[in-house]
Amino acid sequence: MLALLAAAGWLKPDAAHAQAWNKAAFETHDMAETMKALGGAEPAQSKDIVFFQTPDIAENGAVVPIGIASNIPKTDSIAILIEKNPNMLAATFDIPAGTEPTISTRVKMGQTSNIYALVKADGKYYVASKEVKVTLGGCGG
Amino acid sequence: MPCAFAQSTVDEIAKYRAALQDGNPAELWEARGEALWKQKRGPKQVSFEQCDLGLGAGVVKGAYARLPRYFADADRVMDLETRLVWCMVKLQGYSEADALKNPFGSGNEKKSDMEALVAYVTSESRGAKMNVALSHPKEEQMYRLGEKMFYFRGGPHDFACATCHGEDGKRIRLQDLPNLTGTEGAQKAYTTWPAYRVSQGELRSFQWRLYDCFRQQRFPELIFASDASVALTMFLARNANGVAFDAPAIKR
Amino acid sequence: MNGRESLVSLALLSITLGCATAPSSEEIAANAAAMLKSSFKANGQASLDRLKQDETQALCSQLAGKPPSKEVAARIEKINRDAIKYPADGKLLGDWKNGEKIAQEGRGKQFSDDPAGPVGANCYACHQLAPQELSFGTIGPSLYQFGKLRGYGADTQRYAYGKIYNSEAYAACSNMPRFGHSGILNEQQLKDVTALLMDPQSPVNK
Amino acid sequence: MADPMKIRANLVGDSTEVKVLMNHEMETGQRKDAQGKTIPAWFIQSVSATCNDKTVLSAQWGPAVSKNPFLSFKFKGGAKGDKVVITWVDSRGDKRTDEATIA
Repeated sequence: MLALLAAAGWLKPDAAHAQAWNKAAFETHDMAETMKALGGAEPAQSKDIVFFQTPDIAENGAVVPIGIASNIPKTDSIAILIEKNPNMLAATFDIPAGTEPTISTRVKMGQTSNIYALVKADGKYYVASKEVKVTLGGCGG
Repeated sequence: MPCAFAQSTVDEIAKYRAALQDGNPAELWEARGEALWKQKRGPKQVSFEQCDLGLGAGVVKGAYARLPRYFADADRVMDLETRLVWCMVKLQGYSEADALKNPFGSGNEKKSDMEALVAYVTSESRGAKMNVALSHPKEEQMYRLGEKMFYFRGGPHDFACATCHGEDGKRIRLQDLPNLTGTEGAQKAYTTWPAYRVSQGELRSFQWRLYDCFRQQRFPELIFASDASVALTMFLARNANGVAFDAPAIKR
Repeated sequence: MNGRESLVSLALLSITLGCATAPSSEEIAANAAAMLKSSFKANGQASLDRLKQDETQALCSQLAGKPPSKEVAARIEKINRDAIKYPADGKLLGDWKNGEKIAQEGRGKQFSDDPAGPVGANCYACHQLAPQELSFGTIGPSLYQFGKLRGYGADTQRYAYGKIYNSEAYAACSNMPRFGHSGILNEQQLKDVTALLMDPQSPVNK
Repeated sequence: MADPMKIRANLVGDSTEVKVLMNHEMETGQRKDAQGKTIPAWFIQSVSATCNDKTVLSAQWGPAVSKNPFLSFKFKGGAKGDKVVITWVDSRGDKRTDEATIA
């Protein structure tokens, strides 16, 4: 299957995965550290970044739905950061031209925390945040 | 105002659950189960397409909504899992021990073929109206045994199924409890299993639901595909008659 | 009716007759006992003994969710009240802080639990207690301000201890476990949980 | 070997809406097994999506993405019958590629 796809020209792993995984960025503990690892300056607060399908309360921290849409022109990338997780950065998404600056995924949260949506647009960084409370339901047994 | 707080908590958790509906990882189990269903397996190298789930050999569509039921070839009332085990032994040539092992999976290291098959078969009843018959005396008997089991109190905590699932509008901690003695509660609960449990990252079948309820009831271990498990399934499935089956679902 | 159908109904009829039409209650009871035996296996600390019912469990199971008659209720409450053992030192109140921990703890006695690990009462699963804890269940009544509303007197203390020790002594076929009677909690733990309800300093009474 | 992904790609107006479910443990490296031993980290590190040879999304993930990950995004330029190809690579170097036809 892989060989077939490659032969058909579908698969270009070297191109698609050209950027090496940014280990340093995924091992940071606060915003300043993360920005340094990502190579950016302090982000500006923005009202043009919107959370959608992101609940105020998550019944289980193992799966917290997060949707982020950026209305900032020339959005190049969107990142999800979770303040109180052991490592702050959860995911980054590069948005090529033609792709809507809107992503939705699910993340783990160890506890109630602020979630940051970090957007890079036209070389500048912007941020919005939202608190998500994590409850533990069930019998506890 | 603790009450107002609780209400907004409940509303927000409802939003959380709604947000999870789009993209249920149970689909990964359904896809694997469909492949297993069609694959020639076991010492006899036969696929499940020869397996009769009650609507004829290989008919999957709508079959789960009519289970458990009496099967003349086995002279027994069977739920889905019991029937799959029967087909694995009689058709595919597995030993009973092999057919019964690993009913509940755990991660990629210990995937359960049974759970995947259950995910696939149940998904083929999505939208089918629950229609479990008590026309055969053994079906009637199984139902009454299930009812008996439902009210059976035992263990150090005196718990029965009915302890938590016998009244409307109750909850454990913040978790709502369906009243399984009423039609509405049984319908809502039974038609939403199996489910992908986000807390476990696993697809869980109704057999698992019963197994884990008894664990929390402080009972000994409920044996997979045992008579008591089939009887309780019969009791609850029958009580859920009349509404559309809607699983595999996704739950906390 | 064609020939095939009548054959089927004849076959059905003979099976039905074989079982004396609908199965009788005695028959169901006998089959239920056999079913229990074949359907469970011992796992860790959860041995098959746990399926042997005492009189209270058996009487309450038979009711199938309906309330007991006056006579049955009186019988259950008497045998359970007679079985309550109060502490030899006469002290019923322990440490409410420890009681709060026991009320929060949901583990204990499951086959998945470490037999040497903690055993709790999991009170919050079913009851509201301290108002700070928002995650509480509703199978049992709210116990917020339990002592404050009833008074902190010796009789109420004795009732609270006795109810936690053996709920069936006060309400036949209650959903609540018999924490002392069934050996779920030890005497000190029972005192600590009683203190959670009855100590004026407990957050339950704030 | 990981199970196939489940990919849905639907044309909505002039955008293709893609929804993906992946089969992966996404082990954080912070959990302990029953014996108290740390379970080593194992998670998808990069994801890429292409349509007609053009990259339409690329992502880098840490272990905080949930088990059996879900991802949804939209891009312009796809047409019915085109294929969306998704590849992930995890921290052990394992790789999986699947595709779906835009409906």
